[in-house]
Amino acid sequence: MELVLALVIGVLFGTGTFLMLRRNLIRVVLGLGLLSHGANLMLMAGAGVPRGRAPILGAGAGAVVDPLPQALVLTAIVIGFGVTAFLLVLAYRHIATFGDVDVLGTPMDPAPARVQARAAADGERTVAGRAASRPAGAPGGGGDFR
Amino acid sequence: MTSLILRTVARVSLHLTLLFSVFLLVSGHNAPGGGFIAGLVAAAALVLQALAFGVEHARRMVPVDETALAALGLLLAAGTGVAALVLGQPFLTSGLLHLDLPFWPEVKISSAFFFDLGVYLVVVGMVLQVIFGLREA
Amino acid sequence: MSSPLVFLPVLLPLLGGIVLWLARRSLGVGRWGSLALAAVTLGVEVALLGLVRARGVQVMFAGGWVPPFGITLVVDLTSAIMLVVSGIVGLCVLGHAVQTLDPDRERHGFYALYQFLFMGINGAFVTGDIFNLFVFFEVMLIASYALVSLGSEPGQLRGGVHYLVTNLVSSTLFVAAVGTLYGLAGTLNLADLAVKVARAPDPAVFTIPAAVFIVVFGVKSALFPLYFWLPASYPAAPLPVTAVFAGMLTKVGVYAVLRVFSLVFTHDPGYLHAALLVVAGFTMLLGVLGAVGYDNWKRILSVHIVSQVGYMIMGIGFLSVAGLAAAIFFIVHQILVKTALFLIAGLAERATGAYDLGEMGGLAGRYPVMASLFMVAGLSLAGVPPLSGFFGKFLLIRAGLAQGEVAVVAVAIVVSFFTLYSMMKIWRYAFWGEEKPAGLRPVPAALYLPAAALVAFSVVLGLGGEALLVLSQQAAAQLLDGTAYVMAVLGAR
Amino acid sequence: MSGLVVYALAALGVSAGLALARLLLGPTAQDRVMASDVLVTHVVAALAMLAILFRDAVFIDGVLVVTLVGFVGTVAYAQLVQRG
Repeated sequence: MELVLALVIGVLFGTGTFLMLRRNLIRVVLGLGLLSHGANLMLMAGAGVPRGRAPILGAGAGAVVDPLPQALVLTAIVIGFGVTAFLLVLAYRHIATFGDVDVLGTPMDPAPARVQARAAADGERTVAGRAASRPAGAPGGGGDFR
Repeated sequence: MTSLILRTVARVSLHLTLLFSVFLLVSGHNAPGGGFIAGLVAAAALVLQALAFGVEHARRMVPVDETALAALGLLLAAGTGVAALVLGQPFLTSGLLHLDLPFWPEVKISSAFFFDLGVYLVVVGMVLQVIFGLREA
Repeated sequence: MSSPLVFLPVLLPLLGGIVLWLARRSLGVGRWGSLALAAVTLGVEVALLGLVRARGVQVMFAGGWVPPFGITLVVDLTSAIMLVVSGIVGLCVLGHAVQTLDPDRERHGFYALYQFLFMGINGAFVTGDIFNLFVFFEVMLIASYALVSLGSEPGQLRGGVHYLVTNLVSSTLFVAAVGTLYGLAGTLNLADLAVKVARAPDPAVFTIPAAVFIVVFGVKSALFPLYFWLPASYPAAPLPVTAVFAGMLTKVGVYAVLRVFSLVFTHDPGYLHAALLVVAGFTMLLGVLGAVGYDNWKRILSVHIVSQVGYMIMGIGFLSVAGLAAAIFFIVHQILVKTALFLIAGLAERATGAYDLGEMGGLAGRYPVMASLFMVAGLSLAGVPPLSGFFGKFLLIRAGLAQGEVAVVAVAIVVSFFTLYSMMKIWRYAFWGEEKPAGLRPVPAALYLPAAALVAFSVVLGLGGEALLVLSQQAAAQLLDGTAYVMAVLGAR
Repeated sequence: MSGLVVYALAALGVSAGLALARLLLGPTAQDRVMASDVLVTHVVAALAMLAILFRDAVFIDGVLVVTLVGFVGTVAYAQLVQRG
């Protein structure tokens, strides 16, 4: 069981890191989500694989699992949820302002056209299915997220 | 662009979902549930309305501004802690209130309930603000 | 010693922030209300410092739960000093903000977010367990994300995204490290951890989470090689926001290093603290070299933050009373002076309309007060006697030499000269030479007040540094010994 | 009784794997939305099975929450696909 957990954590961190290295902001957000799932799972696993009853009052006798990691994970999830929501709003504003989802543009300085074109293509692939239902050559992948 | 099926389901499920969210809120004291998940369920009910009938319709269902809702919730949750401080206990000490209402003898209300209620309002307010904001503009 | 006062530095900004948020449409309430709130918070923090000095470490157990269960808040001397400094910075920057911010930002909840930011900062200073450190970090960071992107100008958005993503990754690692730590020790209460780590049969395993914590706090406090997000995001925000970030945010990360690596993870100084020293050396050097290339006032100062953080980490890396005391002294000096320098940049911007050094010049003639304020603050930053920066650096270097850490001390001395060079660069371009641009605007006298107050503090710290030195030595002794802290928290059992 | 539940859970696992394959392979967005909806249904079914296995009614609360929230998610995805 520990091995399975370790593998799952590893896969989550690996995929999350891979996604985070993309230029597409939406992918970065998804990658962050995976990373935080991995970290939460690690908090659970760090406290030992649960063996016992759920820590609920009045649900019978027997050994209960340590409820503290669960409370901590719950807190971490809530915080991650709030931050992800904020990040999505920021990504949305980003798209509304720059018309792309490229995170590489340096501050005060719009990204060069080549980078923007690549980010647009990246965005198109993210919603591959939707692109198929649209007329071919529709402009701007970033606009898809409006 | 919304189908008749969706609108009908949304109309039927609204009250059911809201009721379930209240159930989760009050059962959260010593069973699974609580302010956060109840708030999410309530927000999901309202988001479904927004999906089926548009954001404006859903926004009219919430009588106050969403951010004010969240702020009031935060105030309530913090106020629960401060109440303990005022009563000379450490911050966030929970208390139990015994009430004898007509037709409902021996009601026990824990101060944790008000904390949960605050969390509920915060979650509903924040989720609605984010989702309405994203869908509207 | 249990005291309800312990929680007020967190509670006041929280409650006040909510009220300010509800009343955010009213500019009058926002400005005066937040100023009054900041003043009251500062008063409470000063009272707390007095209480800690008189009666020892103060604790509060939320909900009456005795540690290691429940949430514990602890204020020892170090926390109290940091709280007072955060109160001073909060009030002074706010004094600048109410006079310069555009009403649009004010109406979008700037004052409420500002209070939430300080709730997180103060919470990080008073928390007694490592998970709540994470929670308060997040409160602080969420408020700061909102402050960075408030107004949504293009540059702000790009910077905001960098800032947000980098810090989120470090928060994720924080959770992972906390998980490992909980698995190893079975507790997250700092006092309890200190006992458990010290008594562990095989303390070497704790080096793993400790190393991850170096990375986590390294991102938060912009250490080498994890500082890249800082120059991208800080200068993009409006000036009062940059000033308070520069003053406080990275220092909260430094405080976390200070707390965790002097109270809990003292089992393996040959590895962990040596690593801190190496990181500190590179941080000092690369930070100051990065600043050489810029000619924008805000950017130079922002990159300098990195370099100065290196000094503080160096003091912590020595892991001696002298080193820690010097680090605490230096943190206090740095917060005040760095914030003051940013506020002076704001004054110059009010006069010239720019932050680019190429677009201004000859300010010394027209604005003698501004020039002298900058002179004092800049020299203090560079470490020229008899100002506070000199004593901070002197103490650090002396502590380092006492332990024979010659290499890192040499780096610190070299970096000092580069810092002086940067300050002289600003001085030469902005204050000397021909007066430009043509239409210099008057700077209202009231705008000088916050910056002048901070500079005055720096001068007082330099001339009468004895009091703070004694205080920080007591604080450092308390940190390194840990008995008072542990007794105050766990003694109630 | 519990043996039956275990078999049912195993069947759910296989079928969830197939739905996951559909989610990954696509090829159209409609397929992916359907697959994610099917996965939500699997979670619901698995929770119900666990409720039987552990003889614990608290899992039923989970069933209700996942049903209600998962439905909203599917509708939102569907609308996103439809709007194009």
